[in-house]
Amino acid sequence: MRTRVFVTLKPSVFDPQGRTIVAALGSMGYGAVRDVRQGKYFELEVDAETPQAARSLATEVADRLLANPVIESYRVEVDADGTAADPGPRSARTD
Amino acid sequence: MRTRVFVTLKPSVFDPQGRTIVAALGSMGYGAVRDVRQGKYFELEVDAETPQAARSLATEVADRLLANPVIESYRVEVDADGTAADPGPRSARTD
Amino acid sequence: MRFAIIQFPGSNCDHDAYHAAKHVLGQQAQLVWHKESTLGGADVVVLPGGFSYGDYLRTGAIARFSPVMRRVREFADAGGPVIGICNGFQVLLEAGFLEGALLRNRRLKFLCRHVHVRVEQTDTPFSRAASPGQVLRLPIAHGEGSYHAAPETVAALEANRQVVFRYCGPEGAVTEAGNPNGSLAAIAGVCNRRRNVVGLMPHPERACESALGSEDGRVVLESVVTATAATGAA
Amino acid sequence: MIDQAAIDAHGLSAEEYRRLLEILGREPTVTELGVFSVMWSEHCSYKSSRLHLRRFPTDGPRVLQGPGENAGAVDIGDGLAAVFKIESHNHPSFIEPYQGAATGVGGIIRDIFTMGARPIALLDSLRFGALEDDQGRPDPDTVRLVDGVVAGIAGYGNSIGIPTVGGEVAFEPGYAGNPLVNVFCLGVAKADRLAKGVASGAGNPVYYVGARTGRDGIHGATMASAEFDDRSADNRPAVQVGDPFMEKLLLEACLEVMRTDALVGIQDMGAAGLTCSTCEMAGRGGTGIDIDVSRVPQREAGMTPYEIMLSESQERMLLVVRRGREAEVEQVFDKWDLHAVRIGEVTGDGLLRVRDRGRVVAEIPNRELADGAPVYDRPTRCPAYLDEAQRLDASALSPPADLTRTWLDLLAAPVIASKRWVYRQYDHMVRTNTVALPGLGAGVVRIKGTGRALAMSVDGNGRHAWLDPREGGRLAVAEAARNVACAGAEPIGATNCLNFGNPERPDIMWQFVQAVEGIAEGCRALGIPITGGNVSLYNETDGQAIYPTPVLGVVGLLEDAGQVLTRLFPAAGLDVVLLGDPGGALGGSEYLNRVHGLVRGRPAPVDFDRERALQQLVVDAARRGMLCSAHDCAEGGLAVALAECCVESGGVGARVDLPVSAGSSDGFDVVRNLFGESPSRIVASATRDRRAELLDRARALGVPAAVIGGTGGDRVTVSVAGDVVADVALEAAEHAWATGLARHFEPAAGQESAP
Ligand SMILES: Nc1ncnc2c1ncn2[C@@H]1O[C@H](COP(=O)(O)OP(=O)(O)O)[C@@H](O)[C@H]1O
Ligand SMILES: [Mg+2]
Repeated sequence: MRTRVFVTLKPSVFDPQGRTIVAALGSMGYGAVRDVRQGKYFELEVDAETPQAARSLATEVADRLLANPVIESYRVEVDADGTAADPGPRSARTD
Repeated sequence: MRTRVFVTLKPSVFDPQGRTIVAALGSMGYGAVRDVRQGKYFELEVDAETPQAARSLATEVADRLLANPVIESYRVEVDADGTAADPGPRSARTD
Repeated sequence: MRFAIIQFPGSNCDHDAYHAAKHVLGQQAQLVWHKESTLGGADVVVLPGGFSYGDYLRTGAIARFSPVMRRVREFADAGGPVIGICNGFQVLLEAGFLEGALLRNRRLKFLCRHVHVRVEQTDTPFSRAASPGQVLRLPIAHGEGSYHAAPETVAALEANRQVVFRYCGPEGAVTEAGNPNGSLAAIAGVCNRRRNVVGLMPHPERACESALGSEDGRVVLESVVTATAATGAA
Repeated sequence: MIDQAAIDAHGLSAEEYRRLLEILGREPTVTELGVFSVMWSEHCSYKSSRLHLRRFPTDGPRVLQGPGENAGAVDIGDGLAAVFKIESHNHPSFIEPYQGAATGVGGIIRDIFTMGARPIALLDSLRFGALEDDQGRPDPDTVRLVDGVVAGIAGYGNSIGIPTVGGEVAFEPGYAGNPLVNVFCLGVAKADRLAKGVASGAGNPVYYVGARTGRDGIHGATMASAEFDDRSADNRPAVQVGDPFMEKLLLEACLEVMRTDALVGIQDMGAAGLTCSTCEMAGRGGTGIDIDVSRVPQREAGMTPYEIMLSESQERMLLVVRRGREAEVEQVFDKWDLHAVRIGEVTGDGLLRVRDRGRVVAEIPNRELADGAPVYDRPTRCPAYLDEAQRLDASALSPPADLTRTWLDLLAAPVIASKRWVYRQYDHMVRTNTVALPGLGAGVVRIKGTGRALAMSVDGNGRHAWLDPREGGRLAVAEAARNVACAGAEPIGATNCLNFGNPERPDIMWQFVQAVEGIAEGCRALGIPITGGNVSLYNETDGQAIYPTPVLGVVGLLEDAGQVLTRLFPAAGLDVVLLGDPGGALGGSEYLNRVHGLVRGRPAPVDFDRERALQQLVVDAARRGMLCSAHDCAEGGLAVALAECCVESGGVGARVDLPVSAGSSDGFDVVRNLFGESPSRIVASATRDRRAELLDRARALGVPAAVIGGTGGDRVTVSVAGDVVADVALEAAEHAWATGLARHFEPAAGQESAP
């Protein structure tokens, strides 16, 4: 089953990459892009009976390995089930 | 307006990070994770009148800067406009 | 005394640490493969620099799950001296031996050069032989060495005197110019509360011989020799 | 089923296809057609160059392995061998700068450890289009390419833990659509344990180890030999992603396997992947090889035998193991979490037999496939541009009014300015052997366990080679050897990378032949054997060829690592000594290019008797502790070389006085003194008490030598016959030189402190 994990730097953490991108875009004439935050995106192919099982597996994996809680937060999505339960930007791809 | 850009390696392109993560998960007892592909995830805050405008701006930016068209594809999502119209990953610049 | 140098897949400063411990300091040293289940009676454990698991995902993120890390944990819990250099520091942070995290360098580029660091604390096994405020000229070589921690964590580290090394200028003044990677509070190295586990981004093992341009790193490794000689190994 | 279209698509000429039919005695299968096309591509077969490369001197008392193996090797004493080679990754780096450069590094490293050597140093020789327009504004495309290529080299070399200790970077409009990325790697092996890429002993198992095979770079080998045009966009799927972590495991595991004697032969799968490694190993062994591609670990579903044989996926090795020793070898690879897979065996029938689940899909006589490739003696014609380009009438120009400004401007020229921004991205200290940091001259690494060190330098000058290809070849040899000698090391071996345009064009072929001749002359004259190299042809975009660019990599031996010299004046109060003639030529100089926007004239020729004597003198004087520093005069001439001896020195200036050079009527005498370029010149420093001794030795060797001034103060001052002609504060010189390149990449570069 296909699950997706989004890992983003916590808002309190300075994101030099995002900063650099905004600056670059500014000089390219894209001043309308006010802010950019860069994160990581994982597509996991997991063996699981149910979307719920897939979600909890992906969540465990994200928690233990994919994200570093000191600086990052994560969000898990599963193709088959409803929208991502947790708050934060909703992804239109899930329905 | 909040837009999101997902950048992933084209399916044919080798993803050493993903491979290494799968192997690590295997030895951690998560053999149920069959495959992992790692990509980039950007949250863009853009000034735009309409979701459509935001989308086309983000798309242009993804195409010109965020994605490397030679090896990566990208997908753009906009919060406000409900479903992401475009079907799955699209190859940068080449369509 | 006996140094155990942990070899993770992708470690590439393991032999440098071995050379410094064995041939420069004249101590016993052995390389310990990450799948080992014993540290072979080591008095000191070194987590060397390099790119364990290619630095994929996050530096040190995968290495922390290596079997040998359980033994390192026991060793540290028993008060044994453990030092993590560069990638080794990153592993210690990921594994929770030390507090904080390391982010991409401020300029987003890998940076290899000599820098100056000030010894802030001399009551750790890896700074004991130094004098307080002593300035060391050491090489750095990393892309992700920008130290970060929550403000309260940094405050606690300062309060508990856990910041062991700080980037500075040639005269020891802490300045923007002296901070090569944008580390918070110019932090180059920290220790745990018990003070027996130390991690730092600069490479003391690369600065143990005049032929290599600096001998300032010797004091870091010599500290542990004297320290452990004095207290008797953990 | 093999129609003309298929033959054309595989880049085989009618003549070549006829030969193929002869060899097979039948029509080829598609797989066979693919196999022939990659093996007979320029890239693998050297069909246009082979004839001429025979001119190189390839033997000498120290040579342990000449051209023909994965890399060359020379004896460095103590039973050790230095194994080194240079390789190009030009086209891939243009298509995808980061991955192209990264996989280039990965490829040359595999060549070195394939020989049983532990890689200990890398050098990179880089050429890009103009970095600045005439207003000094950066060119965004060049900036992007440089940024990606440098990051790619760093990304791979740093991760695998091999220090990049030197290199060169040049910028010329001609490289805009076709940058040159040449990477040199050096390793050390036990002289009597060199591994070979040979498959011998019928019945011995053939193992595949490393990354799984994907559809990477299929036709990559042919692509790398096919002239660029707008269709090159279609080559994009040919981009391969490097995995330095996998290669680090391979490196350690292979070296561990080689410590046993269970290994018969080993070769990496580079261009033409499995095809090239199988037929070359069997070719060398005079044997056959029989493999089943269905056993090859695959990354993607449904790969055909054709794809598996032609794939150029990175980080893969082919091994032949002694029968009965399989378990031992498999164990070592398991330890490193690599799984060696047995894909076939060595046979006695001289055939490359490829099966798919048992069914034979290709069966080719190996020898003919490996060595039977056509050898072309392509027609040559002296290029039309040459006469005009070589003509230089200085009297038509006016010399600059303010020579100090010109001096600073040259110090800030990207080709001359500090490459700190580049080499600080490279881990140049890992392995704790680097006894001369990059930026100070040749790269120098000590050999632990011996008192010795190896110095190495890669050099070339496309401008010189364009104006005079033969002299360009000679000059490249002389400069690389001189750079090594300036470190105090005796040059003992060379490798070369020949970057040229389309050899089917007689004028390009002429450049190639001339340059090869020049290199051969130079190496013969200096007694430096060529132990290997790499040829990269078809370097052109839309019919626009690059400058002909021969790049030389020279390795030198220092008996005492403690005696290494750098360019820097170490203290005040020293003599500044010029070894060689004070006058230089304007032809092909950076001055002419930067100040007058001209690439014209003839570069000053090398007198190899003089050059040999000069290098002998420095090496010998260094050994006797007579010198405190030594620096070769290259781009920018004597004045720039002098300033380079002061910058980063921690504040040691210098004041020199030059003799008037023979008056020519064009008013450029002083300019020639300061910025003229010519070979066989070194700026050195020495203590006063060794002065007489040094000058005596110079006289004895017939090398002109003069004390032209002294070190000290915080200015650099040049006078001619007593009149000050250029004078600059050390800080100003340092700033111009330190920021000239970096300012285009990081705004704050100016504030960067010296190492
Ligand atoms: N791409 C590079 N990588 C590493 N070091 C480099 C690179 N380019 C130049 N350098 C270093 O900068 C110094 C100056 O280079 P160069 O101008 O080519 O010297 P030279 O004129 O003596 O050949 C040398 O020490 C060289 O090793
Ligand atoms: Mg040069």
